[in-house]
Amino acid sequence: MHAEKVKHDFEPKIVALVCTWCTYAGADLAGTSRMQYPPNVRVVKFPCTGRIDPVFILRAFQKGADGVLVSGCHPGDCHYMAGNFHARRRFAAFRKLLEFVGVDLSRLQFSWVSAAEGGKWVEMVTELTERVRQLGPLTEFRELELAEQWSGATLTTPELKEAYQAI
Amino acid sequence: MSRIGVFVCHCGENISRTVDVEKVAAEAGRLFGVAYTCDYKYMCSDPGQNLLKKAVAEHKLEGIVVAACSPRMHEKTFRNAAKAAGVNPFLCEMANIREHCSWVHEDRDEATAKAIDIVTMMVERVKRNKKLQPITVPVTKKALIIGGGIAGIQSALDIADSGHQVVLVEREPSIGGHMAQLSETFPTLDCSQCIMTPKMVDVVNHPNITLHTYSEIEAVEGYIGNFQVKVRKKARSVDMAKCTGCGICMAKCPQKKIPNSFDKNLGFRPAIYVPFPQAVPNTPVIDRENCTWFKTGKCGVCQKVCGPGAVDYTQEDEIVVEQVGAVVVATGFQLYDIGPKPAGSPIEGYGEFGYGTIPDVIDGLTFERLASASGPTGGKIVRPSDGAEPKSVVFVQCVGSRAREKGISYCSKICCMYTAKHTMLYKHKVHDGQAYVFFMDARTPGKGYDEFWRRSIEEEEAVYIRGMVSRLYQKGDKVVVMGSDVHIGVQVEIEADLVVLATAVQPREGADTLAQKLGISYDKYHFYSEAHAKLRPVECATAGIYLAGACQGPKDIPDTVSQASAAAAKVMTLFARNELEREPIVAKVNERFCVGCLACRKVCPYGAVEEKEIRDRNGNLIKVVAYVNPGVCGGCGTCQATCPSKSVELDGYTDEQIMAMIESL
Amino acid sequence: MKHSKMTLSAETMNLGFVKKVEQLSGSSVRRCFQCGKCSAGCPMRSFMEHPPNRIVRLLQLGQYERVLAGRSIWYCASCETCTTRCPNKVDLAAIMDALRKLSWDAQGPSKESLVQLANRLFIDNIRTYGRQYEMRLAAVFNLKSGKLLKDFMLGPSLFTKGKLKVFHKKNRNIGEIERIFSRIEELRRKGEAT
Amino acid sequence: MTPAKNILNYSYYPGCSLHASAKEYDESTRGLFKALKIGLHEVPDWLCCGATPAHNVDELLSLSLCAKNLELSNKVDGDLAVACAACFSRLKVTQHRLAENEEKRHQVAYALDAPLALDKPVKHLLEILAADFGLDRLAAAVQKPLSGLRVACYYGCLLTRPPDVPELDDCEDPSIMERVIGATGAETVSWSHRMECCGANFTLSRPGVVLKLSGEILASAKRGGADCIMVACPLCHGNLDIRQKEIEEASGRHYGMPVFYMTQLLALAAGVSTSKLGFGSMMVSPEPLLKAKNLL
Repeated sequence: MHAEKVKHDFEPKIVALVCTWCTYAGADLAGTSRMQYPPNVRVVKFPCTGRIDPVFILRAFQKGADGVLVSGCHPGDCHYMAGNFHARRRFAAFRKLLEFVGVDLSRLQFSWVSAAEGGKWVEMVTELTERVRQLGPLTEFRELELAEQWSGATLTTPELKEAYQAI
Repeated sequence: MSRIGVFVCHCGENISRTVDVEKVAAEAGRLFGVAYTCDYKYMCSDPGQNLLKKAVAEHKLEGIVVAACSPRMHEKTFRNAAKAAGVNPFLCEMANIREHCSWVHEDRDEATAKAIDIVTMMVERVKRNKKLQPITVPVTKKALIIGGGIAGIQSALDIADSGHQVVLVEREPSIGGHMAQLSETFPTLDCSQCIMTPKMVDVVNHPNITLHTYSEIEAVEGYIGNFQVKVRKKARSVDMAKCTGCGICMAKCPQKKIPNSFDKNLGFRPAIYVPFPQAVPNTPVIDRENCTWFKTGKCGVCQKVCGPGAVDYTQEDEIVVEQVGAVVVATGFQLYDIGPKPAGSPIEGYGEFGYGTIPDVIDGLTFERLASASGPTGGKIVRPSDGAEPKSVVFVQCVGSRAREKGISYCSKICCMYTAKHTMLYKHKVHDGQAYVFFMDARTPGKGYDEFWRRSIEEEEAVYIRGMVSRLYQKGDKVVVMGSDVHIGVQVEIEADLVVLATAVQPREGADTLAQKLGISYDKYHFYSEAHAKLRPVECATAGIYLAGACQGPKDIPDTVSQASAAAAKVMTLFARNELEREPIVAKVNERFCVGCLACRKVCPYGAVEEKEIRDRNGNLIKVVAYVNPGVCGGCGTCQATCPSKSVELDGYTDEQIMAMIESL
Repeated sequence: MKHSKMTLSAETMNLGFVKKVEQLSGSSVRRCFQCGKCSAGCPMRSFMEHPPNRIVRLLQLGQYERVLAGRSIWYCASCETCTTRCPNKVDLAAIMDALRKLSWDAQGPSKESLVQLANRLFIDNIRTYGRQYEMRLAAVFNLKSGKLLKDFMLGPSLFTKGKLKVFHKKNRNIGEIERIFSRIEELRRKGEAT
Repeated sequence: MTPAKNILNYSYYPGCSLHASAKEYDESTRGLFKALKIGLHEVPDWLCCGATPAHNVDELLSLSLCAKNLELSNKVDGDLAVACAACFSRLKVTQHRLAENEEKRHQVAYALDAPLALDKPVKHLLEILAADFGLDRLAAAVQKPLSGLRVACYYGCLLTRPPDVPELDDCEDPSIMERVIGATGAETVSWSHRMECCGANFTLSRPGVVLKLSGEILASAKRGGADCIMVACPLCHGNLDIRQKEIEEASGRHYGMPVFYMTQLLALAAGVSTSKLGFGSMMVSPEPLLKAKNLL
């Protein structure tokens, strides 16, 4: 019944940033329907796509993701009424920036998957995984990481601590 | 936080079939901060939950990750278990290794690796979770109803009957709204006044209802459970406490020829007036624009004849402040003005119908007044031009409605039915008359509605002609109707004595201004938007504000009354509690970082963001920052993603938590 | 006529005619809401200038001249499909019968003559012989319609197959037939039947 | 000997066609009933029912003719067996119309100059075979099973319409013909045009109409995989059989599809001699088909 498992040289790492009301539930539906898709995806749940800061996408690329998937409710169906509209606008601008920076945009996928679209979720994950596999690993960003720190995480240097206290 | 317990569930074989659960538990045990791990056949079962509670006690766990099914399935179960074990429920998270892993993958090694990743992410997250407490807000158990038509009256009576206080605000001098203007109602043809006036009287007599007529909403502040509303009571020029409603002022007023807008200007009223004899309250108002006293300073007849001395020319507008916990908006509708296009209006006029220039072309509400027993003609149907009885009446449907290029694309919902009713009323009053109806579709969903419409054709012999009317023009004392019958495919011409246009239903003038005061949203036509078209049809997205009647969309009386009662039920549900408790997933502003750009306010779908002034102890303004009202915040987090200085954070989904998850990969 | 403008008024809508149709057919015309199901299933639709639903529509507006002038009513096959499937129980087949009757009585304002001729001959045959004699019917029809050679090729083979009878036994009830015809005529003269 | 009380007995109204163009229907009916030991006695000097032309232009005449025939049928015992679908429909319609309309009842009584006698049950042959005689007995009477013969049962318009009148079967999805012929072991095909009109009314005046409508029926039967069509109405037969060659010429398609009266097939199965079934009268010869199926 199952197709012969093909072993690949490269297994890409895909990070999916999804909203809890639509896409997360859609992925749940794919599970309850026992659909099959590549195990490369790791899901991070958000209340709403409106919450997704483009920085998360950059961070994911830096931290070893070869592809990023952002998905939420269809426009008009947002649980919070307008969050996904803001997200859509934000990501439209963000794509331009990424393009400018030189990231292959086919590594980043935005889409709308509703709670009823388990099949669409599977299709999308499969497609993106295969696409990124063709592109190969994303190394440029990892090299860029260097010593950069996220402002809210740790205040290691005394200078920073001082600056923080002064605010 | 460094003492985390990881509990891996087999889910029978649902997980363990494809995921090596023991390995997952073992790998999780190696993570920094994990103090305890185990795997169990059914974590959600009673023994499973007890195992969790026991482990918390024995190993002094501070955080919990349950690797099992989707949080949408059992998050509540395990958070309750955590709470029972003495751990803040928001320090308990689920790692979804069933729906997102074991059920969708076949390769055991790959699935196990993925499950370990998922557990790792959740462990990193839980480490950074904060102890959150449910938010509570007090509830003022008093409701404000805006609009005294049938919707507002129904809501007010329902809430008042449940024992809660109600403030009912009406813009006109009397409550009653459009329903008081109607003659008979479809599909039963009972007299509108007869079923309406008892309810109006109930309102004014109800001990729990405070009635403000001739009043408007000035300002609304606050949030669910705690609104402050300023009501402007317009100067009535008559002291309501003294007036007995005897009516002698109206009889003696020398200004008698003011067109009565309640009768669609078919009749006249004096300058001191009640809109109609059954008005509630039965206290007149002085129309200052048309009153001789107010125009010239002379006259004063009403004051002289008033026995109780109730007429008071010096009265001024008064602002009343009401504290309420919930608001029901029931501002109703108005009919589309079909005259030439008003300046600046996005909606085109209907010049081709000559409304306003041909006297015998009227709208549906005017026909209602003609047919009403309490109307200006006592229920006799006559032509406005010469008072003659019309022998042929043409009704034109969808005037304004469903005409996208004229500006309105929606169906007004009530016109098909009231036109069918009009043809019947006409036939009942003018037996030898012939009614014709030009229509596109007959839309009659509703109990007994289609039967009613068919009756108007099959028994009352109305001639329905499918096709729209191109133009109306005057020819002698007739109005020529140029139409077509699309079934036959020929032009149809009728010389009518009277033409009635079923004009579109629109929200009330000023609906947008009121919405801005309330902080609720509306569509491009200014109909108010419900929170969810299917599942939350009476709530606004703004918590604590509810919708009733045609202000939300065109509605007939049964639908309006249903929605009004539903809104009342929602208010009562709210009032059943002294305090509101809600999930603490709300945004908080870091006032130290906030620069007060208020970009967050622009994107907030809930209007939860306010300005907050920060002053030193001497009261000098230091800076303005954003403040998120936790009672209003819906918890979407759009503000956080938008904030340029990263100084607003959504509890439960902080940047720190999410970054940790991403970085753990 | 077909495309000319229709002026509606109490005078131009002949509702008396419509009442007559309703009476003859025993079916309401007003019940029709123009769903078009009759025309959708009508096997003869492609031969008619007014589809069945439009016939009813014209009747609703009392436009009987437009109905009778056309061929449509004569192209109805009486298959009853419309009646069977009408959601409003409008008995269109019966309405068609009534219309043909009224058109027949008005002595043919319709352009369709061949169907009327066939009907006429059929009924004459009954009156004369009590039964139908197909060969005679066909022969006279061809003679009167001027289509002398119609179905010419069929004749010999039908004959050899024994399907055309030339001689007939006289029916003993032929007197009864004539009586029925004349008593119906008498009833109509007295105005007791349409 | 079968006891007398079990013998079925009918009065018989063949209708005009069965004495002329549809004589094979008449012959095979008589042959079949004889084989099944069902009594069939023709109403003496019956009259034309008026058929479609009469009700088309003169309903009163149509009702009167049928009422007269119902009255005449009382001269013979037994329910009235009718072979022709059109006669059957007219007789049943007459019973219905007159039962519900008093005014028309009076008019018809005047025309007949006699009190109305409309009560005799009118039954189509199908009904007699399927209900009165019974499918089990029919199957038991089969001597030459028609297995392997793929039959398209054609109802036409009048066997089941208008609803409520013929009371023969479901008016949109009848199965009585299939059930009856199925008893002989024949295979019935499922096809689309079982109840479409053949255009019978226009066979004289507008044969072009017939060519179109009947052509569609033949095409549908062919699509359904039928070897032959079975009918229960002489008018349908006239169009499908007699005009089949014309249809083939007009449409440029070859059908060569024998059109049987149902009684021909039933009698064949019941072992009636083929010389009494009128196969020779059919325009499309059934011989090649029947031979191929080993039925001749």
